[in-house]
Amino acid sequence: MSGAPLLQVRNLQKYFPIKAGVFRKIVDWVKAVDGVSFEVLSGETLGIVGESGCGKSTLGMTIMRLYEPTAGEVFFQGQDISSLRPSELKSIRRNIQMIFQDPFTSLDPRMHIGSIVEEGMKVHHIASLSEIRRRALDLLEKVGLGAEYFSRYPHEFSGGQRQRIGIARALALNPRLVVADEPVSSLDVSVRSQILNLLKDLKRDYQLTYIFISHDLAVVRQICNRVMVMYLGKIVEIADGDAFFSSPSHPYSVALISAVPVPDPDYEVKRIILSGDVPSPINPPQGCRFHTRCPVAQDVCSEVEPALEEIEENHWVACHFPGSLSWERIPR
Amino acid sequence: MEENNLLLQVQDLKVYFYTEEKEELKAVDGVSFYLREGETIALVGESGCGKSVTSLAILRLIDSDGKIQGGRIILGGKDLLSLSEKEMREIRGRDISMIFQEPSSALNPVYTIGDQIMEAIILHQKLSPPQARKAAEEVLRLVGIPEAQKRLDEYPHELSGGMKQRAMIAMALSCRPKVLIADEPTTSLDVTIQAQILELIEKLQQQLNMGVILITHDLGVVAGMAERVVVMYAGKVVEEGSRRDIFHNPSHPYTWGLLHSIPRLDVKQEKLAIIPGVVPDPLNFPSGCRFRNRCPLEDEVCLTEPQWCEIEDQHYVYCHHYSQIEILKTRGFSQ
Amino acid sequence: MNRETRRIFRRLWSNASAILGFALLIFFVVVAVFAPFIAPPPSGRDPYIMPIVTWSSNPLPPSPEHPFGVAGKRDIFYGVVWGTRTAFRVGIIVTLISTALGLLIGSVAGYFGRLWDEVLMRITDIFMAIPFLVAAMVLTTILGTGLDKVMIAMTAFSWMGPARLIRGNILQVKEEQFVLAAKALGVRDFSIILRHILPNTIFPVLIQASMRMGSLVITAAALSFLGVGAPQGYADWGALLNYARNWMLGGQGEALKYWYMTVFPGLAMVLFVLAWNLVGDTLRDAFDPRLRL
Amino acid sequence: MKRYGVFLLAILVLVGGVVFAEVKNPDTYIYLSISEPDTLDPHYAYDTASGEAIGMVYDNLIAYKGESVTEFVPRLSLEVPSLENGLIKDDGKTYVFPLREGVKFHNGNDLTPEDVEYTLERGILTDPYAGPMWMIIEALFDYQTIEDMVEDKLQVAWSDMVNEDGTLKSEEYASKLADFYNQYIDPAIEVEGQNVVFHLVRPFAPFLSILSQNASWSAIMDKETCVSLGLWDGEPDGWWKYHGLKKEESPIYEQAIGTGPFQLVEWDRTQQKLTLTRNDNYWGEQPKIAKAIIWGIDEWSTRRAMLEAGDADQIYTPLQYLEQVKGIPGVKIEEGARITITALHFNWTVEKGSKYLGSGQLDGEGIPPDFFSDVHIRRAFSYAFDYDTFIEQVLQGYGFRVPSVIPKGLLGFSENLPMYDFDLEKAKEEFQQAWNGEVWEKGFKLTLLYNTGNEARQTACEMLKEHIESLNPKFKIEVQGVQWPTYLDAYRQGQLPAFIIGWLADYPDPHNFVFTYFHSKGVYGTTQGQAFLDFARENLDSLVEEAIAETDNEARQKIYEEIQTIAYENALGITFYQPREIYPMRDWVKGWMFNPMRSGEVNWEGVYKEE
Amino acid sequence: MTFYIIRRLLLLPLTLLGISILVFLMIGLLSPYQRLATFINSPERLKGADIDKLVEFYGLNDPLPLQYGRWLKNIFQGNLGWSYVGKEPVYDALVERFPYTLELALFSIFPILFLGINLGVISAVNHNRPLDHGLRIFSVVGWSFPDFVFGLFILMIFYSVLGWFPPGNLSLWAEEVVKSSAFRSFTGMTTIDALLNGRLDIFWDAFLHLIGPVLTLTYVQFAFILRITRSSMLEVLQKDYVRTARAKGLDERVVINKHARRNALIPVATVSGQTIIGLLAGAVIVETIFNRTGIGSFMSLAAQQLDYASIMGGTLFFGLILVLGNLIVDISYAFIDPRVRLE
Repeated sequence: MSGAPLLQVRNLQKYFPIKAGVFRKIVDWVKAVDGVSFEVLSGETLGIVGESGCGKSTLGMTIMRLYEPTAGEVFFQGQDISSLRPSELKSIRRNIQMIFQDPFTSLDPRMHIGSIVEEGMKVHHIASLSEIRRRALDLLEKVGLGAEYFSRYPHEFSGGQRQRIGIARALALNPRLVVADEPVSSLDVSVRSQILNLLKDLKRDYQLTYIFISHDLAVVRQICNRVMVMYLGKIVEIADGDAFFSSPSHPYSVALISAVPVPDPDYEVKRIILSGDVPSPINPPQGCRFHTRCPVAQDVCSEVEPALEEIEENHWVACHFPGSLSWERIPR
Repeated sequence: MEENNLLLQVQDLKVYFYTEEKEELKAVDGVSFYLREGETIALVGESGCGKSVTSLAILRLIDSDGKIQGGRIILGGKDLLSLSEKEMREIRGRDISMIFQEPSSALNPVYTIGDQIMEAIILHQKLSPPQARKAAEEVLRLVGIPEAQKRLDEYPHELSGGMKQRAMIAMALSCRPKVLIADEPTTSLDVTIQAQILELIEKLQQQLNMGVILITHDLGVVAGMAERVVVMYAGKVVEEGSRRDIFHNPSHPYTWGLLHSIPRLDVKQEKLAIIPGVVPDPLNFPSGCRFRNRCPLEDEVCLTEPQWCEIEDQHYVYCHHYSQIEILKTRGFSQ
Repeated sequence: MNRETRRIFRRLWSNASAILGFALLIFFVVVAVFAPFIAPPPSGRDPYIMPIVTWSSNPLPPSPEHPFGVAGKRDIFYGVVWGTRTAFRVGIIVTLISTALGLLIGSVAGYFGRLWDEVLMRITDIFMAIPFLVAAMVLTTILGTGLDKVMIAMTAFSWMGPARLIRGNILQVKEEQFVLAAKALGVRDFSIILRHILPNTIFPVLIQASMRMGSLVITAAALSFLGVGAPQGYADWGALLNYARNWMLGGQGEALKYWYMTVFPGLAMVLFVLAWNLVGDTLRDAFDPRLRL
Repeated sequence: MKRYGVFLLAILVLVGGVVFAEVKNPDTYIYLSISEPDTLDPHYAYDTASGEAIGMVYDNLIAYKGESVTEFVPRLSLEVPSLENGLIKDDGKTYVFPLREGVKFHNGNDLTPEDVEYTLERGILTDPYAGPMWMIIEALFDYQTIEDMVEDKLQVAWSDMVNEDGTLKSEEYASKLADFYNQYIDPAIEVEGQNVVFHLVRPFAPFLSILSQNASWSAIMDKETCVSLGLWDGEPDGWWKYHGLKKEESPIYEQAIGTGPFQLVEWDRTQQKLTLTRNDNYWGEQPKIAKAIIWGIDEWSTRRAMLEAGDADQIYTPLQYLEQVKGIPGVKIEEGARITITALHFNWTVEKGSKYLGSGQLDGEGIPPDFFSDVHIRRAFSYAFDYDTFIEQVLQGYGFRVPSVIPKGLLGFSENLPMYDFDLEKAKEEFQQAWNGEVWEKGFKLTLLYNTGNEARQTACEMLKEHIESLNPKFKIEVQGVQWPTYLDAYRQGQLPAFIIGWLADYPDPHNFVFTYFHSKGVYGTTQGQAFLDFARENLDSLVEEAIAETDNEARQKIYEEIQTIAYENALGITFYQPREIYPMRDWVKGWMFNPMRSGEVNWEGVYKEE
Repeated sequence: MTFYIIRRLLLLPLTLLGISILVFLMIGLLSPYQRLATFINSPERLKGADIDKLVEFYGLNDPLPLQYGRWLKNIFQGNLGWSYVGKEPVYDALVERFPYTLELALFSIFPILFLGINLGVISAVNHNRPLDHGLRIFSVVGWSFPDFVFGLFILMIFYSVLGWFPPGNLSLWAEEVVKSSAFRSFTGMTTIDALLNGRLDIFWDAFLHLIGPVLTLTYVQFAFILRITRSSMLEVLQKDYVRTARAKGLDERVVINKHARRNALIPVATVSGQTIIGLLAGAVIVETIFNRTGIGSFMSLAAQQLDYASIMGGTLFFGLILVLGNLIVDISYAFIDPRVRLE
């Protein structure tokens, strides 16, 4: 891990307006990402986890400037990209790429995979057409698809293969940072591991930095150096992977980890069952947003919003009572 | 096999589909397993392996382009496949119920929760609507839905995903079936909700002493819930055994690969094991052992159909080379 | 040909109504193309004007000389044959232009959204609030007699369907991940519309267009029927039916006396519209069973 | 085809059991027309449908006798004025009408001579634009409109005195206009005891026709009712406020209270249906039917079907559908010829920039604007029309030739006058002489416009085209049917190279036709281009004026023959035909009679139904 | 939802204004003489007419914005102008004719929906079997039939040949009754008024007069509903909840008629609404053929004669119906489909 922050996110917000009434005035906001600050170090893989609706995908899209941020800044290699004009943004796009969740809709069904992979290079005039063609073939080869697939269409491929194409497309521009939004969640078990391994290999070969967005803690554990947990648009915990999984401090993190079924009949865990559902991001609860479902919540939690604090080196938690929820497991 | 507490038996079930080009698609090709009273078994496999088709075949709900081409499904001494459609309708919902993967699409959006639950109660228990309503309310309470009275009059879209799945379960359980088929009941739910639902199914299973067939691709769920595991691959059962047998002593290379390719939460794996290749096209299954082209142990023998072998008590495997499985432990799938 | 295409073709060919539709369409194309040979026009005359064969306005029944009979002093056979070209012309030109117009307006509204969308959709609403037949009738009357006027009038009031369809599709496709992916690659808006959105939304529009072909021909005929359509003597099925209009109830207690006036142009028209409808229906079924009109 | 099989079967079943229909609705006469009245105000009504309705509700002073258009019978007047009985005096400048006594209006009011005076004066003063009152004004004062007369007498234009809303631009005009009334209008129609006396400024031969029963504009209204409804109050002061209102602004637009044989029950404008009942207190002979319905149904097939079913007694039938009504069981066809012609006239000086001239030059791609000022061209066109074939085939024999614009049945008509016959050889010769042979050499191209909706007119154009084009391959005529608005526009702007238009007699006098077509101030005269106007002023105007002022019929006949000879020699127009009409009706209709001047097709007071 | 309705209603005047401007612009393409054709509607009427004076008199020479302003001013005074084809004020003409059109639409929509939906369901359930093909071709043939051809066929068979269903609104005797003071008019729709007056004979007479046009509209229009129902039903039959219903042990009839059909009808509701609105606006030809005095035939006359007050009034009226109709459709949509929330 080389240390220098590649990407800095400062107090990023993304609100979606809710329009209502006679004149379609904005009456409220869906606070999908609500003041998030963190750094991504060059060469690391940062996992962003959370349940659906916690804002993790929105965060990814906003960093990519696929959504316009409501407030806050995003610095890439020290340059603020959150306020760049579209024309200036184009050069940044070469350095930040994205892998999408759904391999079935993320590829244009009317383009053959060769042109899907080549498109970015052509848009940025990276090289001559023949050079682009050669690189595209290389990339496809690299992700495990031979030249014979070059002019086939997406629907002829299985989910795993499509995800490989998506990865090749993202890597075609030789980016520094790749935002992977749930890249394996829709894949079958046996294929999932293939893709995860591929991502790992590519990271090594191309010196990539990943932001890895996932709801699957097991996957995150296997691929990420650091883990960031989000709940209702806020960061509740950031820590190095090992530290996080061995001693999660936020009650929500604990509940998440405890809820993950482990494929081992001997591994028994006392699941911490959270009651109820995630509250609406339109009117998040006062104080600590998790207090409505937190098993260890106290009065203060509903009043004061806890700040993200470093409880040990590189381990940040936003909780009034970090570590107060414990879980048991019987290791095998 | 103790015949007396045998609840449901599936023998050599064959379900074929036919494409518009009249090609035969052998989605389920000779599947056999059984379920004892009060037992939870898991049907495990990747998408396209035939596990969902199997479960639909038990209820005889295969779409018109598919056909049950052979086998027997015995419930309480009767072969369901020989029943008339009318008799079969009696079975559905009353003796065998099913819950589905996607609660938001499995509930009819234009009828209230109450309507949909009462429907089955009125049909099978011959209750009057007010009685049925009471029964429906009760069953909603049973599955832990708060304010059950109010929920009865709500439409599916007014409930959260977890609540919908609970309502779905309530609907399935409203007639106290003997067998509950749960087809990927938690796949579309968040982890914390998933935990709630699994907990609920486990609780109800004990409470009602049902036989549960859990269909899933998530081995974590299997490890936590199932007593016995049936592993399917490409329309065939490749291994069957108790939970321990399967997790600690997987004897089919596919089972082995599957287990080792799952990312695990409890340990950090430097490199995940992988099963190379992709699931074969169901129109084009390999001859002989259907796993052979992805299998590191493949040789000419695999061109012939393997035999069912009981390698331990109640642990069956469908492989020529199960005895060589140890090789995988040393060299994995990478060749 | 990949499997998907093969599948679509096979589906088309295994479908009785599809075969009927395509067969009819091919038949009409053949008739249109070979019209000068099937019904040779008198030299030096506009072939689209049916030549006058008698001075009396009484219809004449089919005879060897006039196989379909004579209506409005003109040979029905000639009119039916050349009317095929008119039908194709009206259908294709109006469909093409209105679809293109609709595509333009719909994609601007759908892709750029906000004020563009609001203004363009309100304008669309206004155009849609006038019933098509009435609007076309008013505009044709204003512009005057002539097939070109009919086509202008129909075009002016039939672009809204495709516009709304394409807008709806764009709104849907805009959120698809492959569009986001293209944005993430730095592809410009214009290219995104052209290379990604339109190719993926054009199909329903084309299917809708093929189905509209039929109804446009009916509308054009209805305009002729109401007396504001093609000029007198123009080879047009609607005009022929308009001749028949006042003879349909027959004479002297013989209700079917003038059957040939209605049957031949009527049959041509019904089959033509039927062909497009069947083809459109089939295309829709084949390409996407979920598509609705 | 199967569909037709089923129909056939159904028909066979029915033919097997034809039932003789009873007289349906024996007391009600149902006539299906294609139009409904434009207005029920007699002074605005200038179309046959309105005239027909007004004629049933109102009485005039006199009426035509039976089928004649020259003999009269008294109506509200006790006698028909004539020189013999001394009621026409002053060399034909004074007409006296002794009014019948004891006549009551439908509302019970008595008819008085003042009603007659009021009625006609109201009409003259109101003189709506595009209304019929010019006839009375012309007859009495020799002006075309009241505004023209006011301007001429007061030397101030009407629009300079009166605003659009009827108020005066200056108060000084109030007395002037009131004086105008007192000085000119009031004395023209006077009441003397029970007599009404008309003073004409000069003899006007057709005056009686203008007043007779079928002239709806001289129907007699009830002064008291009219004034109470808000029509002109009969006072000299402020009469201008009632002038030139829009027709829908007339208070009696939809009302009719007359002395006539029928009373208006309802004018249902939604259904285009006019319902009238017998006036049981009628002073004269009671109509035989109790109820009359005039119903506008535009769709021919519907009309025909209703006649066939006996739901209608008589229907309006364009000639081209003759074959369809011939031989329907229980239906007979009566015939008659109106006083009308259909003719093509040329525009000698087409307005520049007309779209119908092609290139606008004599280069084979068009014609020069003054193309038709060459008599050879006009003659050539006249020779190129196959008159007999047209009448034989297109009109199916229902029509005849007329030498010029004076129809058969009127003074001035003569079969001995020269006529152009269909002769392509002569046409060719004329074309070869035209424009010093240039036309024949270079060819020409022009557009003949006709107003859609009349098939015979259209066929006439097409026939002309066929024959002329057959003479020389360089001759090109495009026949273009346009809708009325476009036609009106081109007509008004003088862009038509030639126009086909018919004229239906307002009153049965040749003046009505000759003036219209040949006088430089005639409705159709003015649209034949400057060159024609010059020609007309030089050769025709004086003759036309002379003819109308002449009281001796033989002398008049001579003058009209002279005019028609000039028209022949100069080929002023092609009169295609004078049509005969067909009137299909149920067999049970009895007492039906045709008068060429009647508005509408039914003689309501005499018709009845009986098997 | 209230906000939604208010918002839509607020847009209504805007739409109407737009319509009027659009129509006025179209009419502006005409020369003053062409526009005069409304007032002098046939060559017969050229007699005695001073054309230029009339142009002046009716203000046809004025600049278009001035004419539009004049028209708009009248509108705000509640005066839609004079209809030269209706020969009465435009407002009266529309109000008197609308019940006839409404009545026809109401009587047509039931068979259209009944046939369309039921045959559509049957077609979908028998997907790609001969019955499905047969029904589809039968319906598409209807859809492909120009309504004037079919209407005249109907008139020929049922009136000319069989003498059963006469054209027009009512028989003479019935009309006399209806127009008499003893007969009270509630809705303007004769069938309904007859029932309210307890006159079954009148109802029957009015009903007989309706059959011809209703048959025509039904055959020509039901295909559209059939097609939508069929494809919607096909889609719904694939849905998980249909499988759920079957898994409950419900009879297949219940599954199709209760669970599948109700959902399949959601898109049908939209097009049904459009069909009704279309019937209200578009019965032009059928009304012409069957001599029914609705606004369709009125508009057709107005259009042909370029009677612009009628055209303007009529299109505004149609616009009003359309906008309100669509609003009602959208609102009822929310009742049919509980998921829909109008905002």
